Amino acid sequence: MSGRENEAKILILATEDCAYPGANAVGQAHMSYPENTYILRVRAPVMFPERFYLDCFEKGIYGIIIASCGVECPYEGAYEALASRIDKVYGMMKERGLDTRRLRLTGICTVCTRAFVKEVNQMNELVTELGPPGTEKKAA
Amino acid sequence: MNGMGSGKEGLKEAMKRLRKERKEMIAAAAAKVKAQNKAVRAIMEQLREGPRTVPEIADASGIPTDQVLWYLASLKKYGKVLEGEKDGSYFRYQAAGAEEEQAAG
Amino acid sequence: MVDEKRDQVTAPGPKVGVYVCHCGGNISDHVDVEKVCEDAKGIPGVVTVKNNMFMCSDPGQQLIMEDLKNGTIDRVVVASCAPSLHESTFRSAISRAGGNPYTYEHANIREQVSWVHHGEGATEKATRLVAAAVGKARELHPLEPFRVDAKRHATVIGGGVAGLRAAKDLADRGIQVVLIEKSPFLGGWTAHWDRLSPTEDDVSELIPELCRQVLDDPAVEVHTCSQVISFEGFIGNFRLGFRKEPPAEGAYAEEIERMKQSGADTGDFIPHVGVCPEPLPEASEEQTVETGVVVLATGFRPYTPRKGEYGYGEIKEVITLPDLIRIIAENRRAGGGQLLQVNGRKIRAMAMIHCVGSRQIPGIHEETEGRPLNQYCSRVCCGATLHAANLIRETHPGTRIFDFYRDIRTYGRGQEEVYEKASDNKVLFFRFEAQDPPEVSGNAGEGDFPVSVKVKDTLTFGEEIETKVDLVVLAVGMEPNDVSDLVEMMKLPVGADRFLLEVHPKLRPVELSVSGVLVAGTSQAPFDVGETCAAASAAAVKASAVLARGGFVELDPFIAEIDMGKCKGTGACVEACIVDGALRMVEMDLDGEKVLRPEVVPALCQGCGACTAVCPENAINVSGWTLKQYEKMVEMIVSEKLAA
Amino acid sequence: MTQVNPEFAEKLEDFGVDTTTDCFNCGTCAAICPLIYEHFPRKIIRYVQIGAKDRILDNYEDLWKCLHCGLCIQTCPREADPGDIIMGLRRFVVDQWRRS
Amino acid sequence: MYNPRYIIDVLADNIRKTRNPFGAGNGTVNKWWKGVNLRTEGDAMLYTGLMYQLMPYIKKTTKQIEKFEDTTLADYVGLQKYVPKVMVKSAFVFMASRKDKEYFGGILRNIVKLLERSGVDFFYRPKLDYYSGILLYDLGDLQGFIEHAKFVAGKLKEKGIRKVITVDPHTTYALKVLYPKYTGINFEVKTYFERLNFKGNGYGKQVTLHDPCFYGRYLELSDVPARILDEFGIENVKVRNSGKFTGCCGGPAESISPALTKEILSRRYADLKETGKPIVAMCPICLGNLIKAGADVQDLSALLADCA
Amino acid sequence: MSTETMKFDALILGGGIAGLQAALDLADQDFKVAIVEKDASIGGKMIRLSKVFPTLDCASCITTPKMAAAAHHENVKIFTYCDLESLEGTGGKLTASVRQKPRFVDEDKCIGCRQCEYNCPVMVSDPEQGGFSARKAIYIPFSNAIPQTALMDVENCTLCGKCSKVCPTEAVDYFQEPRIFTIEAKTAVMTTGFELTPLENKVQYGEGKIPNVITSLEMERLLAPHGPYNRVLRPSDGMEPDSVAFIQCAGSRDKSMGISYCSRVCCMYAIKQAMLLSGALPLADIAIYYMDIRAFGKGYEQFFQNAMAMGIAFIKGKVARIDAGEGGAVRLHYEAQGEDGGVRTADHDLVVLSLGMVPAWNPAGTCTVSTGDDAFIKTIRPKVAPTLTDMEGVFVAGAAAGPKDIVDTIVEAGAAAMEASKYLASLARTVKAAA
Repeated sequence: MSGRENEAKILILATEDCAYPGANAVGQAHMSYPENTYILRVRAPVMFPERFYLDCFEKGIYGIIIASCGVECPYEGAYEALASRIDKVYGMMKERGLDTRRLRLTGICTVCTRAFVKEVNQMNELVTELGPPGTEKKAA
Repeated sequence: MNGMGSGKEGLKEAMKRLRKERKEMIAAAAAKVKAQNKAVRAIMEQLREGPRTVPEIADASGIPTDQVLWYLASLKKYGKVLEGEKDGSYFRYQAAGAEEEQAAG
Repeated sequence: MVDEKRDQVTAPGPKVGVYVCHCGGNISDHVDVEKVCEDAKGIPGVVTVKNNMFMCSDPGQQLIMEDLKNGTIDRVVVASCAPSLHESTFRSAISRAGGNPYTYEHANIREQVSWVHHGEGATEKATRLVAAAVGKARELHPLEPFRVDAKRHATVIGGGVAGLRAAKDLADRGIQVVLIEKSPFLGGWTAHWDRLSPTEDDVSELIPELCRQVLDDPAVEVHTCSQVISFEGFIGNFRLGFRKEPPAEGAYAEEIERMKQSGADTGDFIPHVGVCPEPLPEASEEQTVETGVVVLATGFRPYTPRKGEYGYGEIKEVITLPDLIRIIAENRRAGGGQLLQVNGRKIRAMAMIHCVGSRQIPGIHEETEGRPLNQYCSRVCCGATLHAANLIRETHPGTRIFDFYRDIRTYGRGQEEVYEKASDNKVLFFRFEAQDPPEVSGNAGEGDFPVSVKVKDTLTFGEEIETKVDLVVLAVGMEPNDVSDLVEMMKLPVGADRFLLEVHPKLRPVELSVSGVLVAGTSQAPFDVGETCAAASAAAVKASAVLARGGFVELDPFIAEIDMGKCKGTGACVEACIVDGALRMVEMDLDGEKVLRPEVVPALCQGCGACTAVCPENAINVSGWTLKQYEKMVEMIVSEKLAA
Repeated sequence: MTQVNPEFAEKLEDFGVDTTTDCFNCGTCAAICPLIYEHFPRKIIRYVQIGAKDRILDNYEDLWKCLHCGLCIQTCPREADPGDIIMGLRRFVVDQWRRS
Repeated sequence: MYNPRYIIDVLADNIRKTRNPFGAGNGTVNKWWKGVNLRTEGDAMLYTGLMYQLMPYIKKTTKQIEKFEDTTLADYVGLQKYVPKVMVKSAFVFMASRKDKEYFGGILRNIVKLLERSGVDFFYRPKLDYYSGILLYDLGDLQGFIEHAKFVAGKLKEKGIRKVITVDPHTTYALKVLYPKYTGINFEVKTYFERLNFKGNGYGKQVTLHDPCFYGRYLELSDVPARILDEFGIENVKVRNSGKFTGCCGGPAESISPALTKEILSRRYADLKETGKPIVAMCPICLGNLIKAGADVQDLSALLADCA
Repeated sequence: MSTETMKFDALILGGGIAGLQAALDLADQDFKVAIVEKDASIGGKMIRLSKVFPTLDCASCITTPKMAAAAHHENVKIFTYCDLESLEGTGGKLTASVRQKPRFVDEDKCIGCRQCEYNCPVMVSDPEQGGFSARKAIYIPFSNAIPQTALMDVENCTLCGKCSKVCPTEAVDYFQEPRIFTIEAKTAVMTTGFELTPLENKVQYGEGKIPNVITSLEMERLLAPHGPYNRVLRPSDGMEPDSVAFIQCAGSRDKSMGISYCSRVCCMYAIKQAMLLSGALPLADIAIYYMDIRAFGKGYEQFFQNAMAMGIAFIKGKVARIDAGEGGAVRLHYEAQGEDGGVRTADHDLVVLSLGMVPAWNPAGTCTVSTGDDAFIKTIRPKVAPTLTDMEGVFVAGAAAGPKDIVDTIVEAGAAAMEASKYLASLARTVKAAA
């Protein structure tokens, strides 16, 4: 893998109840996906403020996947709060000239191996195409 | 790893005894492995020529379709075969890599 | 081991030990473990790095324990398999070495590295994950599980079988129980029945037995004619107020009349009424109980057909299944007879129609004012209807029965046999589609049967078929009792079907989203008596588990914690909190000034972190999962220093 | 409009036909019957259930198409013995002839 | 189809008068035993029920009535024209071909051979070997059947017959199930193959057994012939539907609707043909029908006798 | 032979969802619990399912947390791959003799790395995958098994020694013997579950010999994420089916098969599978042949109505017979009812038999617990205390006491735990009173 690709780091915020075990299931199945992916275990992604995502892009993260439990979220109401926050983040990303596709909210269950790999691959293709965060403005 | 010597000898003897005890079972299993290896070789040979569907492999190898599928599913599980594109109602399968095939054979 | 230069950077911060596992090749075949270790030494805060073929093995754990014991480290990072497998292993190793188990962080370099990546990139990723874990570990603090004082006391709302069963179960587990029933009677709707399908249990034995068990138990305090009027607090510490008062004018009039006629004493069973455990109150009186858990067993009521629905309310020969059940029992008490009798009228033939008030379909069934459609199946009516049919056919062999159904749903153990027996008893079945319901018309005119039931019978190839009968029985479904007052007061979740809604039908089937409030029986969904008792016991076992440890409830330490030094009292966190009451503004003394500041109610906080996101000062965080920890992890992941 | 007449089924008990109400109209007898004539024999059994005596007498020939092969009896999930019902109906019809 | 009413009337009348559905004297029909050395005393009586013997006549009759089924003439030239008493007395007995009579008689002689080989203590009395009346039962003439059955059972009882060995499924069913129920007289009924106790040699042979409905379903005896074949070393290449799930040969409809019989027979034959092996039948009606369909079929007794 | 004895408050027989729930509900009240499981992993039938009705959440997502909770609970000890030889005693002292079958792998040493499995040369049809693909002669039962410990199938082992050679922890032990031990407990809960009606009983349905006629649990595997093909294919030749049919009451409500009871879950699981199929194969025609749709539970009727709205065909009529059709198709014979009905045949690419439930375990010969006419464990107070058996101190929950869906099973497991804990409390009171 070339250095550039390795630079295109993708952050995956994976819920401990659903998506994190889902990512483990991918490992158990010995499927493979790009290495530039860093999975962080979270209780509920609702905890991250808008600026956390912007800071990540600022710090050089190319793409973020929030792999949640979706509507099956064990914290009732949290998913809805999260979804509306992400909408706000999208607005802020636009203001900063960031392609909103760099941030994706998705639901991954404990055995959703294909869905996981698909999400990761899609994001990887996207960030490879977009380049470092903030450069899309110049390109446009 | 390290427990060589008399322990190892004892083990050898014991294994010998076990092999004797299970002679028939082992023979049956060994025959099965042999047949499996043959089938796997025939299937992998097909796949080496390019992505194939189950009926195509069956036609070429003479192995019944249900068995071809069984082998493909199993080889896929252990990483030796990959599922490819769909062609009509059937999927094509391809070998995961040349070195894998050797291991399977 | 300690690198002088780095010590300057980190001192006097936490001392992190990193332990990398080979997993017998599972990891080391794809990840260069030696290189990960080498690079880990350069991560700020790391004071020692070790590796082992199997970190989870005893020798592996010993490495960690020794370093903890001799004070080399006070934070632990293990890089190995998925945390679900061995996180608990290492946490317990830390405890055994005298450390705090929450000073631990796990780096998953097997399932998320060596098993999914091959080649050089795998090693770099592993190193970064270790670095991220170290980043987080430096921000970890020792945590202790929360203990909340809990009253070893439970309140059961509802005195039907579910309430009685739950109350008795809890009392048997040594828990003090208050049972609150709205009506003057115990036994609920079950007391109105006769024999139960399919077991033939006689409610005139079953209900008094259950009531006796409850009434005789000194641990249970029963209050009838009582209604909940206030509710506050949280798991382990609820305060629940209720009012006991004479029944309102006309309420339970029929039952009270029957009680008077029967001459029953308090505590006696009155058929089709229940057990009246105490004299009716003469004045209103209010009480408050302090209680640890609440079990809701508020039950159901039979569906009342809409006027004109299958002739109900218009044709006097059209009655409901609960009416019929009473009639059957009365006939039996009167000594049986060739024909069933209703008010002296001999029933030569009768029709029974299923799915009345159940399985209603929008577009086919009409919604009326204030009465939404019941789209659900009421589950028990098929069995109960056929069982009633059998009782009639066996006791009154001259009474013919025609049964009109959509699907026969005799699902339970012994219920299909009831259906079979009905066939054996020569009950004649007709099947209709929802859009072609049977037509009931009075004064048939021909012969001397007062009612005719016509149906497009799918069993007879869609032919129009007519039966002439003396009686039509509507197998009415179940509706939840109106508990809007409780729903409001206790913030109870209600489903689209208007029944109380459990947290999850499989994970937490008897729990409501309000922690410490449980649901039992037909307030949740239609159930038969056996299923109701199972649900009540299941609710009781959950209550018992909460209160099992005596005077306290132990809770996860992962709850919100406020840094009062940073908090400006904006109240944003309270606003954002997804659990009512988990965060509240309280007045407090801060540097001699009275200010409003948020306070966490540990028993209610679920630790989701919704508050964290909205605090402009980052003054509120979930312990063990703070925003800062994540920021550190991200920093480590992007750190230039670790670049290969 | 067909009027239901449950007395008919009772009368048939004299001819050994006493399992008609056991039938829950699943249709396996009709589907397994080698005759594959529309709904036979379930149709006949249903007619007995609702007491359509005239239809049975009017279509009596159908009864003699039955081979008494027993497939329906063997397969009936309710053990309603459809084949034997047909045999019993033959006896009923023969009896009607003899009486007339 | 023919009007069942006429047919029942004719058959019932014949049986009432001659104890035989075709109105022929039993003595005329039952001649296979002549020249066979059979004892008249012993433990169990061989009771053929005349089914095999009647096959040549059934075959002939069916051929005749097939011609007119579902024609406007059917009601006028129906079965009654071909099986009336007139014919019985005159030409009927000569209608059946000699070859057929020889063939079906041979089956019974084979059965005798097999029983003897098994050392079964049995005897035969042609005079007591009556038609069972099963057809009357099948057609719904219960009254006629009971009368006849009472007569037959009474005769047997009178002669002290307790144990019988039967050779076809219909007679077996009648004696084993119907007689006790309707006459109150019980016999110990065994089919001939249940009494066989030797192991013949048929190694290498492959056949397909066609189970008759009565053995497969009503009497649940199918496993016995299957086991015997196995013991003989003969492989039974199973037809898809066998045993309890066997398919009807169409025979029972023959007197009412030969066309229906033909249709059902062709379906069953298609089933059986799938195995590609010679077919083995064990019911005279199935056998006759399969022969008619052009199948490579023989009676179980013939196969066993070959391998004895 | 001297046997080891271990003491617990409660013994749970069977580590399926019922057993796990009962164990957790007891353990959470601080009782010590032993789970004895006959399979090599806990999780029961539920962990083998794809998604579950009516919420359509994945079975694994519900089961694994309970499996893990039990496995890590300080009050729970799990014994897998064990048969109960006998259960004797009463009144607070039950003695269970347990025989642990040899895995030929040291449970304490095995770390679940699966090196043995990858290197084993023998492929064996994997019953966990409906036999549609292979496992090896030494293997981890399935991906989310607990414990993640390998076991060897000696029947198929050639003793080639490869597994032993590659094992990093020397866990392979060709000479392992069965281990007999004793569990003393004060109470027991039977959660022994169910099996599917055996296919061999169904002459009309081909006795399992017709290609592309599969069982409902096999369909679960085809739909599951870790399934044999990772998608739905018909097993005869790997074709993606264009039409799939479900045959209801294929082993329930059928006296000709010796089972007259309703198995209670088949309607719902068929509807669920049909829904999942229409997701996996959007173009396929899906039909359910039924007698009565029994969608009786909470949210079930709406689930059924949704399925109809999705275009799944519900055909009223019990399938009488199944034949092999042309080119791998399956031919069904049934009577279509209603005005324009009649006897029909229909060809489908794949046919699922919605098989019923039979008990997985018969207590006869092991303990004195009785069974009912339906062979499931008898309960003596089905209405007021539905988990009581006729053996004192022994309770039952889940499908062991009759067919049951997961929701009802989990609730009943809680009820059994309540009864067991009450029993334990009453024992404690007796002891106190005696002292």
